[in-house]
Order: sequence, then C-alpha cells, then structure tokens
Amino acid sequence: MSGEKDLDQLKKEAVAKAKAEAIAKRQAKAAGEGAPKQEDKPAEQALSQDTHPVEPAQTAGTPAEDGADLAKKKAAAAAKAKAAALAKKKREGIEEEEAPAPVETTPASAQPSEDGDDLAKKKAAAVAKAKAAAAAKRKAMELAGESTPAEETPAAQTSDEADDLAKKKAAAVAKAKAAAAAKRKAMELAGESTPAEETPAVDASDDGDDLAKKKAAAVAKAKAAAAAKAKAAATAKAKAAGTGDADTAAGGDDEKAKAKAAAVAKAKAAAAAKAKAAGAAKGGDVSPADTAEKPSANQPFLDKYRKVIEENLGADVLEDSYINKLSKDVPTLVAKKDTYFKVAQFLKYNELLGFDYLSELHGTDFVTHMEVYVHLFSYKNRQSVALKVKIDRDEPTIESLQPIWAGANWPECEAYDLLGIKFTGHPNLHRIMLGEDWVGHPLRKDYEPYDVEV
Amino acid sequence: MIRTEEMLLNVGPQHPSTHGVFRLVVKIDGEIITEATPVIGYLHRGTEKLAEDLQYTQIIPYTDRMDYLSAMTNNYVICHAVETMMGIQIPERADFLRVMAMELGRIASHLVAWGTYILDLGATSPFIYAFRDREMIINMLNELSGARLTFNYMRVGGVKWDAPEGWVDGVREFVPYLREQLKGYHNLVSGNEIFLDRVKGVGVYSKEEAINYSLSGPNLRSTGVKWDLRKDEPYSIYDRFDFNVITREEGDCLARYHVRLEEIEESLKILEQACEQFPAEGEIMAKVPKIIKAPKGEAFVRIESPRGEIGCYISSDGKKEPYRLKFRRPSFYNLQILPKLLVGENIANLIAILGAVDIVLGEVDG
Amino acid sequence: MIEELLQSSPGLMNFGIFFLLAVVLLLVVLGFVTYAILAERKVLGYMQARHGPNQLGGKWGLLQTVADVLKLLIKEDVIPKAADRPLFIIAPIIAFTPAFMVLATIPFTDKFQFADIGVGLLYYIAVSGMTIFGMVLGGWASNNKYALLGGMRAGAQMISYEIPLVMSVLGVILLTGSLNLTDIVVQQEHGWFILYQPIAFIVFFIASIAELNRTPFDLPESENELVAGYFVEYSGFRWAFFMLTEYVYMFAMSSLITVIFLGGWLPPLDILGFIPGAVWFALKFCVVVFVYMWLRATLPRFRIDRLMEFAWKVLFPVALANIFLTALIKTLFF
Amino acid sequence: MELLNLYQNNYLIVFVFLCLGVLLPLVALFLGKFLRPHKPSVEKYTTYESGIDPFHDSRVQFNVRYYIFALMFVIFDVETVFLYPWAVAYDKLGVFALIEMLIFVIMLLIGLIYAWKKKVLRWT
Repeated sequence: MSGEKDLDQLKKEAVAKAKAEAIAKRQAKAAGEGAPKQEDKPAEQALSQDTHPVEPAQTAGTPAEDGADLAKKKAAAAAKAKAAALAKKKREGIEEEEAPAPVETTPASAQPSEDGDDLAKKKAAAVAKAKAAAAAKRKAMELAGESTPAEETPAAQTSDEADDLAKKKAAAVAKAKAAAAAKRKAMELAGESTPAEETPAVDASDDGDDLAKKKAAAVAKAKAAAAAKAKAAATAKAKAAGTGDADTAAGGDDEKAKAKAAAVAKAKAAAAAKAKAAGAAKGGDVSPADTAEKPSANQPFLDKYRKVIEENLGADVLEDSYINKLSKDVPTLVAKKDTYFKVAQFLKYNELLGFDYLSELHGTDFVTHMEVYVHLFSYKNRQSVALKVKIDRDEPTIESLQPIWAGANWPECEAYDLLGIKFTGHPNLHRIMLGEDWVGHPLRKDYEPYDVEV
Repeated sequence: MIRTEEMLLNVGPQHPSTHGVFRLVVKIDGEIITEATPVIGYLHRGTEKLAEDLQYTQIIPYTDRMDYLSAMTNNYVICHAVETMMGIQIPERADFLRVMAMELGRIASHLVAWGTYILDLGATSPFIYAFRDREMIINMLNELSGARLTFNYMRVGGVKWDAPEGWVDGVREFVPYLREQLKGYHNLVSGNEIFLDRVKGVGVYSKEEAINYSLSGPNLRSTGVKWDLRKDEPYSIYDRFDFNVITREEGDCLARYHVRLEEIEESLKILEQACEQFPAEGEIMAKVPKIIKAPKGEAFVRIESPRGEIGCYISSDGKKEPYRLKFRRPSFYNLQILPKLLVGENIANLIAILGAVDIVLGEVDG
Repeated sequence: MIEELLQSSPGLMNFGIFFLLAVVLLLVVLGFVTYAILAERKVLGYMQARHGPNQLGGKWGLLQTVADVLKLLIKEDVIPKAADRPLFIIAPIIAFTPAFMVLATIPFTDKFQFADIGVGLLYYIAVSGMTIFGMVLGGWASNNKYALLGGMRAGAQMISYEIPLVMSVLGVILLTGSLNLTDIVVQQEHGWFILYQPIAFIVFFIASIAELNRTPFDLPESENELVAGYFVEYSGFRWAFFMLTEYVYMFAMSSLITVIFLGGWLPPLDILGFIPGAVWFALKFCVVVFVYMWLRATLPRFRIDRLMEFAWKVLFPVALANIFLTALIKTLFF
Repeated sequence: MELLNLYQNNYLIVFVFLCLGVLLPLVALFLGKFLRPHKPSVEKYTTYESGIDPFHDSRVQFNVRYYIFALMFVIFDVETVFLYPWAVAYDKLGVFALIEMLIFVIMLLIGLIYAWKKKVLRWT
C-alpha cells in the first residue's frame, strides 16, 4: 500500500515521466511477470490476476461496485485490499487455470503485466497522464495497470475496469467469500464482456478517469492501491484480451476473461450509462458491497498489523493480507518466503503486535505449492493473527520458527515428518511421528505407501 | 577422584507412569536426570491422512480416539470448525446438550487426571475414588450417546440424539453429589504433607516460559495467565454462564493440581446453570445439507478442552471431504516443555512432573 | 516337654524335633502370609469403595491367595540372558532366609517361644539386616537399570532407617536392662512401653515401615517410578519369595512391635487376665498389621531425597535425644 | 550343664530356622521345576527396558551418593552397637557412664553435623 502511496506521490510529481518509466518497467516486468515474482504486491497481484484471471474476474463481477465503495471508504478500501489479497490467493488457487491465461495475455498483456508490477506506480503515472489528479493517481495506478498496456484509451477503460474489478473482487471476496460463485459469474460475464470490453473500455476509461478521480479522492489511499493491484491484474488481463484479441484472449483465458469480463461487464454498464454514469453506478453498487465487507471487527487490527509491519520492515515483506471470513475473521498475513522469518520475528517482538504465543503450526500440500500456516496469539493484546507462507513444493525449505517460539519445535518436526518441509535452523528436526526409517511423507498428495501392507 | 558414569535409562513405552505409550530416554547421574529426550509416535494413527478420504461426519468417530478422556470436546471442535465455515447456526437445545456433554467430559477428564496423578505419587485410593465418580459421568454420557468412551455424539449442525427422559435431572442431582465428594478429595490429598512435599515447587516454569512453549489449559493457567477460551473467546453458549477462570501463580505441580481440581467446581457451576436454562423443547439439529460440503477456503478454530486449547484447521476445496484437516492437539504442545523441566530433577520428580502435565497419548500422537 | 527338650543335651534327636516344630511354625507363617495378603486386599478394597477378591473360596475370596500361589508355582521360570545367573538364583534365598530366621526368637506367649536367647533383640536386628544383601544382589544380578536403581535405593534406604530403628529401641533397653524379648514383655506388666516410650515408639514404627518397604516408604519397588524396583526381572516363584520375604517381615515386625511396645501377650488390664495370652498377642498383632495396611491405603509415596533426609536429619537425632532423655529421667526420678 | 544345654539348644533352634529358611526356597523352586513349562524365546529372555531392546549397559560406575550413605551407616551403626551394652548395664553403671556416653555420642554428633553441613545427607 505504502508503495502505492509513494507511487501516487510520484505520479503527482512526475506522472508523465513515471508513466514512461512505468511503462518501460511494466513491459520489462511483464516480460518477467510471466513468472509472478513482482516485488510489490501490486505486481504480484497483477501477476496473480494474469495468472488467476478467473478469480479476480469473479470477484470483480461484484467487486466493481465494491470498488466504488472502496474509493469512498478508505477503510473499506483497506478491507478491499485484503479482499484483493484474498482474491489473489484465490487466483493463486486458480493458478493452474491462470497459467495458461498468462501465456495468451502475455503478448497483449505484456504491458498489463508490467503494469501489474509497477501497476501502482505506473498506473499512477498513467493516471497522472490521464490528468487524473492525485485522486486519479490511485485510480490511475489501477488504470495504469490497465492503461499501461493499452495505455491511454484502452488503459483508461481497463483501468477503470480494473479498479472496479479489483474493488469488486475484493468486496466480493470479503463479502461473499463465495468467491467461487462470484468467479463463475464473473467467468460467464467475462465471456460476454471480453468482446464488449474493448469498446466500452474506451468509454469506461473516460468514466474510469472520472471515477478514478472520485474514487481516488476517496480511495486515494493504499487500499485502492491494493485493490488496484488486483484490479490491475484483472485489467491487465482484460487489456491483454482487449489489446490483443479481446474476445480470443478472453476465450483463451477463461479466468482472465472472466475477470476481465467482470470488469468489462462493469465497464459495459459504465459505458452504457457513460463513464461517469457508470462510475456513479459503480459507486452505488459498490457501497453496499463495501458495507457488507465492513462488518469484520478485525479489520482495524489487520490494518494495524500491516501498517506496523510496513513501517518497520518495508512495504514489500507481505505478499498478501486479508480477513479470513471463514475462520472467525482472523486477520491473515501472507509472508513471502524470504521475509517469513523476519515477519514472524517482528510479530513477536514488536511492542504493538506482541504475538507471544504460537497456537498452531502446520503445513499443507496444495499440489502447486506447500503452505505453512501459523496461528499466533497475543496474550497482551488478546488478538489472533494467522501467518502463512507459500513455499516451493519440490524444494520445501523454510526457516524454523523454533528460535522465536519454543513451542514451534514439535509442530515443525511434525510438518517435516508428514510433509517433508525442511525447517532450517531447527535444533532437532527429526521424524517425530513415524520414525526415521519411514519412506515418504504421508500428507503429501502424491504419497504412495512404501509398504503395501501398511 | 571416584569416576562416575551416566546411565541411559529408558522410561516407556511400557511403563506404568507414562500414561500410555510414551517413551522418555533419560540420562541419569545417580538418580539425577541430566538430559531427557521424549520419543512419541507409538500411537500415531494418521487421523489427518485418513480424514482426507472421509466425509466430515465420518471423521467425528476418529476424533473420539484422540483425547479419549474427553472425547466430547474433540467431537465439538471439528463440528465447530465445519459450522464456522458454513455459517450454520445451532439450535439452542443442541447447544445446551453439547455444553453439558463437554462439561461432563471435562469433569471426567480432570477426575482421571487427579486420580492418576495421585496414583503416580504412590497413593492408590484416590484413584479409585476418582474412577468411582467418573463412572457416574460415563453412565450419563452413555445414556446420552450410547457409548461410554467414544461417543460420536455431535454432528455438524447439532447433536445426534436428544437427551433421554430425566437425563437433565440426573445431571442436576450429580452436581451437589460431586461437590460433596470434592471436599473429600481435598481432605484426603490436598493437605497431605507427603503429597505437598512431592509437588510443591516441583516442575516450576514461569508465565513467559509457558507462553513461549505454547502451553495451554491448566498448564498455562497454573502460572497466572488468566486465559480460558470459554470465557475470553466464547464459543457455543458459554457466554451465558457465570463461572470463573481458575488461576494459580506458582507454576509448579501443586498449582496445576489445584487448577484442575477447582476447574471441576467451575464446570459444576456451568452444569448447574445449564440445567436451569435448559430449553424444555426444541430442535437438536440445524437444517444442514445431507452431504456436508464446507465452502472453499480454510478455517482454524480453537476451543478449550480439559487439557488446553484444542484446535481444528480445515482447508476445503468445496468437496465433501476436507482437503486438509489438522488438529491442534493440546497434549502434543504441552509436552514440549518436558525436557526442559526434567533436567536436574530426580526420577521421582520425573513422574510428578510428567503426571502434572496430564497427557493423553492418543492426542499426543494424533 | 519343651522345657525338657531344651534342657537335654543337643543332638540329632533334638534337631529333628526342633525341625518339625519349625516346620509347623513355617506353615503357620505361610498361612499368615496367605491370609495377610488376602486381608490386605480386602482392607484396601473396602477402604477404596470396592470389594476386593470375592470369587474364589466364597464371597470372602478365601482361596484367592492360594490360587495365586498355585499360579505362581506353575509359571514359567525366566532368567534373563543378561543376568548374572548364580547371583540371580541365590538372591531371593538370601532375602528370605533371614526373614524366617528372625522368627526364632519372638515370644508369642510366655510358653510359646522357640529360641529364648539373651540377646534376642540384637539378634533380630542383626539378622534382619542380612536381607538388604538379597535385595541389592537381586537388583545387581538382574542387570537391569530399574532393578539396579531399586536395589541401590533399597540398600540406601534400609541401612539409613536401620539406625533410628535400633536407636529407638535403646530407650526400652534402658528401662529393662535386658535384650531378652521375654524379659522385655514381662517388665511391661505395669504398663506398656508405648506409654513410657512414646517417642521411641513413633520413631520405631516409622523406621519399621521403611524397613518393610511399605507405603509410604516403598521406594525400592515403587511401581510408578522404577516399575518394580529390584525384583523387576523376577517372575514366578522366585518373585514369590521376595514377596514372601516382605510379608514374613511384616509378620515378624508386627510381632516385635507387639512384644516391645504393646506388652506382648499381657492383657491390657489385669481383670481381663482370664483371656489367654495368645489371644491378646493376636489382637495386638492384628492391630499393628491393620495400621500398616491402613497407611498403605492412605498415603502417597515419599520422594527418595526427602526419605533419606528424614532418616538422618529427623529420626536419627530424635532417637538419640530420646535415649539420653530416658537415661536422664531414669537417673533423676527412679 | 543344663544352662549350657539350654544355651546350645537355643542356638540349635536358630540353626534349624536357618536350614529351613534355606531349604524352603530350594525345595519350592526345585519342585516347581516339574510343574512349570519351559518354552524359551528370545524376547522372553531379554532384559526389561520399558518395551525397548536394552541399550547401554546397566552396570556402570554409579553415583557415589549411595556409597557415602553406606559409610555413614557403618559409622553410626557401630556407635549404636556401643550403646547397646551400655544401655543394658546402665542400672549398674550410673551417672558417670551416662556422661561418658554423652561425650562419646556428642563426638559422633559433631560428625553428623559436619556431614550435614557438608550436604552429604542430601540425596541429590
């Protein structure tokens, strides 16, 4: 988020320059994005969007409205950001689907993808270009995500869409949690919208600009950025679809298409009512969505955690963060693999956070990756947080938390035993349950019993 | 200078005081432990792996076999996790039945913990008294669920059976009976000098250590941390009852002993109030789909079992089986501090310290 | 007849008769052990809100112990490979023999006594100390860590408690001026020594529990820590002899307490003199045995370090103080 | 002569008890041989080690604590043995012997206190 904010500022100052640079970067990143390792969350989001178009799209369907609300409600925006994060996660979940999508999009989306990376910045730049002022910046960021690829006109459209999508997605995610449903809808929409996207997109872009301004004014905050990222990703996809062969692209990447489609659908609506009208409509739509999102009482905590972490560890240590509505609204942080230990350490020793109690640690094999889930609790503040990290499945290695919480000792052994996750720095990593002579790690999805009689 | 050697002594898995198949390899110098290495896994049954191929309702019987001394809380935690994900509201009557079953289970579990602890310390009678009173609880739960140990009583959305006629009255009568017995327990053991000599100041850890080692339940509350999920993160209908969170400041075995024994009284309070408020009639099952499918996503819930916080993590891909199921088993976490506590103690204290942790091996090994 | 026999010159004939009489006593003792075990289980049972053995031999379970013994008799004899075989075999014999030998000097009534030797009390204490060898040997020979720890504990505990045990008796000896057990009983005609020597009695009783390895001092065989202590590797009849040793000692120790502190066969009041001495002896004896069982049902086990400190830092000084207190009082007031 | 006979007979009885005490276990174990089965297996003849194959020899140089207690026992048991004849003959010896014995015991008590302060009396 902070990155986005910075971007906004940058955008304000030298939007045009930023745009140019951003575009270049984005392109470069887009190239690189194929592999989703963007530094910034936005970038990741963008990637995720590219890769996980479906999810965003789904979310986007509803989220577009949410996006509007987001803009209005900054806090909501934060929530959205989380939602976006969720969306991302979902996307990741969809990664498989995404994977193909990106390929298609890459050419057209190359730009978008870049946007994704620098989306915030670039978007901001783009927005600035679009003359969207500071308010526009955020939107611009989103837009940039969109616009960078397609740049001005398409970008504008996409950007709007993207914003909406992101918002919608986030909102959808947060609200319904039934992201799946939304996704499906979004996918359907995408199918429809993808074609329509382009043309409407232009209008939408205009609208988007306006909206962007409005939203930006309201949203202007980091939330927007987060949402924007997600949106941007979606938009990027949309753009890709739009720029390249909107229809084909959309068709190619269902997910993306869906995401896009969702955005498109929104865009269409916007187009139909004209960009501003659309924006208004979005806002109207969004507001309910936002309200739906808001209820989580833990949102302020998540905001706080993120703020503290970003202020102290930098903006790019967290891959994602959201409220897990399924799990009693626990604030969930997704750390990057190389910042996981740092974040965990920070969570325990920072005075504001003080998560002194490790309630649970375990791993899960998600086939595409491994995930370590840590549930932390602070007896001082009486708050919970879930910390997750995704790690490579073929080489599952991660730092041990044992030096931070002594209670992580055996759970990590268990994760090592049953999933094969190696915890570096663990004082005594051994096969605690099955014994050292056991072959294989049973909780891996590809586990084959070594002894047929077992 | 006389040369002495350290001896490696293997305590368990076939040992009377390890409460199951728990193994502890201790290095002793004379009778002083210089190093202790716990070895677990003898009872590992792969519940979490099995659950990946089972529907949610089918998993419930497996949870009975984890903490087999208070199977009701295990039943509850998985149902609670699924219900949380699906957003199911439980009928009031079912909630009452659940809470009463869980509190009875908690009392039964603490009675066993008390009895076996004193047995570990060499006195045989309290063990029998504890089992006599536990038997009454088992009978009540038997009437409720049809089983004495592995109840398989709760379902996603409610409970399987309604309380039989007069069951609540039975519980109501049981409360004053056990209160009276508890006085006897205190008279018999709590003031005994030999007993105090063996547990006072033994196995001490601080509040910070307890938190750092992820201890929970009586093991944590014995250090003065006032934390009980029933009170502080109320689930089910626990917020309707008036009860205290028992804490002690000392953090030794005696504190853990007292926390458990006094928690029985608090559970009796809850039971008493639950009997008063028990709805005369009502549904015992919420409307749930025939095949339960948790929505896509993940959830982690934790509740207060007699041994600490038991948690259930479910990652669902929207199918009728969980994609990944994980239990946070309190005994497993509570046991981690053991090697640290044992260094420098003698073998007699080993038993006292291990008994005070109150482990159930079915739970430790999952 | 016994008198004559005792006065005649010792020979094979005497040996044979004594032997037969000793066999009779042995059978009595075995009978006592059989029913002491049953009684203990019954007492524990009723103290623990249950019935104890109630199947074999009618509702009292009268044949339960007999069945147990038969079962032990036909149990396979297992000597671990790692054990020191000769030591392993003789350890229970070394433990049991002194237990039976001490019975020779106990005066059950004024007529019924085997060896009326002048140093009866000293004899008892000296011979009973031999049992420690059996326990330590058993623990060592098993080549098992638990057994070794149990044997070591048994050795340390029993020698430590031996000192307060013998010292507490000194108070009584000061009063009687004799080590002969019959003399000691006779001198209690005007009041049991439990009244004159209460401190000595308490010390003696506590030390005797420790010597008997009974709760709360059953550390050498504490099943919750050392599984079964020094006889963890023993099974079948070899194990039975260790158990027999314990119960025979309980028989002997209860008799000794009756003799030294409770007035032996003497009635509590002269009016009750019409009841035979044997009955009084049996009653007092049973009370002591019951108290042992009662303690077992009630108390948890001591911790080894506390146990040793208790012997050396509490019982020993108290017993010593009691001796000089007695001597002083005797000098000043009598 | 009769006194000597009495004396000898009494010790003959003690000897009889000794013989019987040895004979009973021997006979019982010997007779049991005909009754009990003999079906050896490797597991049966393994030393008990809580269900695990025994490792690490149990016969090691052990902590000296046990040894020191044994030494203490020797010292104070001998003291007690000295006290016995004194107690028996106390009536005849009188106050002087009491004071003498007091000095003797106090000297030993100093030893006990010394051991106490040296923390020898602590098991751990």
